[in-house]
Amino acid sequence: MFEVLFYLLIFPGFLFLYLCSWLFEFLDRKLLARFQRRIGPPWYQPLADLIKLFSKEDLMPQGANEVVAIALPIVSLCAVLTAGIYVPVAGFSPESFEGDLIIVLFLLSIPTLAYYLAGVTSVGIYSLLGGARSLLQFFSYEVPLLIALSGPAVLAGSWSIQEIIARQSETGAFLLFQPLGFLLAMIGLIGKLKRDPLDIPKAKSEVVAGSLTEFTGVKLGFWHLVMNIQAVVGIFLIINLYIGWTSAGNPLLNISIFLIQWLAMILLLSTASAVFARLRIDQLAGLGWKILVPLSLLQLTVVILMGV
Amino acid sequence: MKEKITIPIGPQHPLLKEPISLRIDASGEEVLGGTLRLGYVHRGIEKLAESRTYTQNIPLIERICGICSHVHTTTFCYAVEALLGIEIPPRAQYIRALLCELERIHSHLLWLGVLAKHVGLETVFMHSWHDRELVLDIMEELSGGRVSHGINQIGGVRFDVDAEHHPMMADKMQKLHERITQFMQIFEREPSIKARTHGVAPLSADLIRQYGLAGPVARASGVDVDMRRDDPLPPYDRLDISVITHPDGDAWSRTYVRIYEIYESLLLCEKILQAIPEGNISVRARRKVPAGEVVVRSEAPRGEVVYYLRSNGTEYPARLKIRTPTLPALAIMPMQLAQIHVADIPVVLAGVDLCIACADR
Amino acid sequence: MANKLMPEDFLRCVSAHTQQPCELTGHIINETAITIAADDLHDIVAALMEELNLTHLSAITAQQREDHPDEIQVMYHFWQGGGYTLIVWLPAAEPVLTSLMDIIIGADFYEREVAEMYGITITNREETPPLLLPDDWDEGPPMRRKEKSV
Amino acid sequence: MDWFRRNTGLLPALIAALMKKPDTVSYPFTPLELPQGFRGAIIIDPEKCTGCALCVRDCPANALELFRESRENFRLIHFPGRCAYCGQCQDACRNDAISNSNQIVGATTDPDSLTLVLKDTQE
Repeated sequence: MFEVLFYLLIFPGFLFLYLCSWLFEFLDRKLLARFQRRIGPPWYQPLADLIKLFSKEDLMPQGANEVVAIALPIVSLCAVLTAGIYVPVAGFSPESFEGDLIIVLFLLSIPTLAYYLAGVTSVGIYSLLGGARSLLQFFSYEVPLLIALSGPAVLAGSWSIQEIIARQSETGAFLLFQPLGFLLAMIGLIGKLKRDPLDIPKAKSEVVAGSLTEFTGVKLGFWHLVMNIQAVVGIFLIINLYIGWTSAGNPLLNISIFLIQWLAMILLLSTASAVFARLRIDQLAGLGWKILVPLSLLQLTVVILMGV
Repeated sequence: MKEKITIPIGPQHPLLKEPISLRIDASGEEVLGGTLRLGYVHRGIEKLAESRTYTQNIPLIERICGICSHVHTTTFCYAVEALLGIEIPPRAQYIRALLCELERIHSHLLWLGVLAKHVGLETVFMHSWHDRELVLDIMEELSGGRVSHGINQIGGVRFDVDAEHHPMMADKMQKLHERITQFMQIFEREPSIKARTHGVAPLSADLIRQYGLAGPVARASGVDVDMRRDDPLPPYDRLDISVITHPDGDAWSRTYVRIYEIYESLLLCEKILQAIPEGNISVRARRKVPAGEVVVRSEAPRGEVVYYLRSNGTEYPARLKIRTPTLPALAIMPMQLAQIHVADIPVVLAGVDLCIACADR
Repeated sequence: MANKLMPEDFLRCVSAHTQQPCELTGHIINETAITIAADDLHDIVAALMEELNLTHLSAITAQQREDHPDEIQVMYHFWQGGGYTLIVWLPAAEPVLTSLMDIIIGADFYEREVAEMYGITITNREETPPLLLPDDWDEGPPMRRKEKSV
Repeated sequence: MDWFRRNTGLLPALIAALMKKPDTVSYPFTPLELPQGFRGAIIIDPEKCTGCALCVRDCPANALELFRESRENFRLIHFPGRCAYCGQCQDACRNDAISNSNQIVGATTDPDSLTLVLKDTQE
């Protein structure tokens, strides 16, 4: 019982994931600031933002559905945290069974649907537009993402992430076999996290803050937590599926190697967010269906031929 | 989701630096049209000007607009000097023209950042506003003020361009020249920017003529009009200006015209600095202006600004009418809103380069 | 586009479309100005546009001069290489102007501003909300008030 | 290297930005260097001021007022709250009594600092 609690609350659970999301948000904002010749926030900024949001007055727009508005952030936070449990960190994950990759993928897309629901049930044109856009975007990036992420599973011949890791330690990182899959997975991750080139649902200059326009106080704090932890878990997932894990003796070395891989991924994401301009929703849909999906299908067929 | 909705881009919106109220009616992502309401920043400058003396009016007129303040005071001073019948020393004319061009560079760089921010490129916004500091430093060294310089007075200018300003200006302008070439490369090659600006909200040349538009938006549709060349104030008739136009008049050509105008203004600044004559920088002007009427036009960063001034022999202007370039640009905006997506609204607004403080006066 | 229009053909074209005698009054510096009657304003502007291609309406200025307290002067400033102005005098009691929007769409904002600032009613155009004044403004046209602000 | 610089859009600019020091300064903690002609708080040289009120006449924001009891008794009051720091008073003054220092005028909470007696012959 005590061990379960430890897994749930401390190590791959809430506290560890929150600290990772804290570090992720700080590094992301600091890196973006340094790209833009700015000083950037101090290290404690993410915690300060959270405390500020939690102490802010929690407004509820008239006519909005209170129950749904409160339930959505909590549900998506639970979904993301449970996904965090199954994604191995430095090769270790408390629970692993055949098919946990599918569970993780499903849990990771719950926040996007919750974001759509938040937009639709909340009052106001901007939330409506933001919600509609997030659904449109969901279809154009989710299909290539799922196909790209199922590549490693096919190569390893199993749907359990631990198996995939084990397989990679024998045959070398799957990144070398399917670089295109890795690229598609990254684009899909940027779309899922609504990060900069694809932040169409929450484009500041078009729909103010998308679905979260009417959210304040604790609810908004939860939403920020969800977004950050979703980013952390998404990056862990891609690291495990494409770079795999070979244990290197003492745990300290393990943790530092994993940390370096993680930092490299954050650098990649921040550069992508600083380099590209935001697409229009119809351009993204065109890009998604005309280019990303055929590419991922091609990648899948290559992987299947390679695997057999 | 195809029923008609109205998107309020109200007085407070991340898109707007200054308050206007724009109601966009759209169905889904297609924009059908927009209605516009102004007047949130209307201070009644024309009425205020009638109860202040000519010298007191200069700081007032400088605060019509934060970005093109120098063009307003220059036009006003030329109008009063025409009524007084005095000619300001050539050195003062060149200094006024120098600051007009520096202000055009500053205004276009500011606009470049705003366009990049609206298209989603925060980094280019930060970089272009970082490079804009170079121009602001030059203006601050010359006049003590980054934006409202207070360098103009009736009869000339108050501060001189000393010998040690020249090297500082030359080196800062050289740095600016490299940065602009960098921006131009980014804007020409970056596929995501081209996707967002090419073919968006085109404006035909005869539509521009019907609305009486002059300035970068008109030049971007092929209308070859530039007040500095066609109806020049003193120093511009002695400088040759090449007017940049672009044929197809969409959001990309407006970007193209404005970026190349920064090059042109940099070149003009160098020409002015070489050709600046020696001599004093201001002439004594009487306080009471003899009765008369005058209309003066000049080229503000956004187009043609028209000043009508009537004096009745006292120290106070009898009537001052200011027509700023953003008014016709705002009139033409609903035409651009008819065939675009909701996501293109920021690009159209940035293309028009709104200066609401000018439009409302 | 900006070939300079000769003042003579400006005068010839204007006087061809009006009965009263009109002559170039040089009282505005940098402008060639002609005073015309209010009711043949519309067809003079239409004539100017076809024959001389004078389409660029820069501004519409209205004012109430101290020496003509019971009249409002409205000036239409055109531009083609140089400035050309048509001056119209209206009775201050109930000033009425015909709109030029059907031939120059650009006149819309200028007419609305002049209408609300000086209380001029402009005919043959659809009713529009005030351009710069708030909707509930009921203290009369602001530019016609006489008191001086501090 | 040249191909890289031309064809990768913003990347070279980003790398260059990473190399350089950030250019924003945290204002209240690190002092701002101001240009030589900066127009800051109004200061006066009491001996030179003759109470001719030329500056009061030219001030666009009525930030200067002169109360004259008799030929040689007068008080010149300055209202920093209304002042636009445009430097017109400095130009109007014939014997350079009033001028702009280059000291930034900070915000204030006590209302008394909003009326500044520049010169009072009785004191």
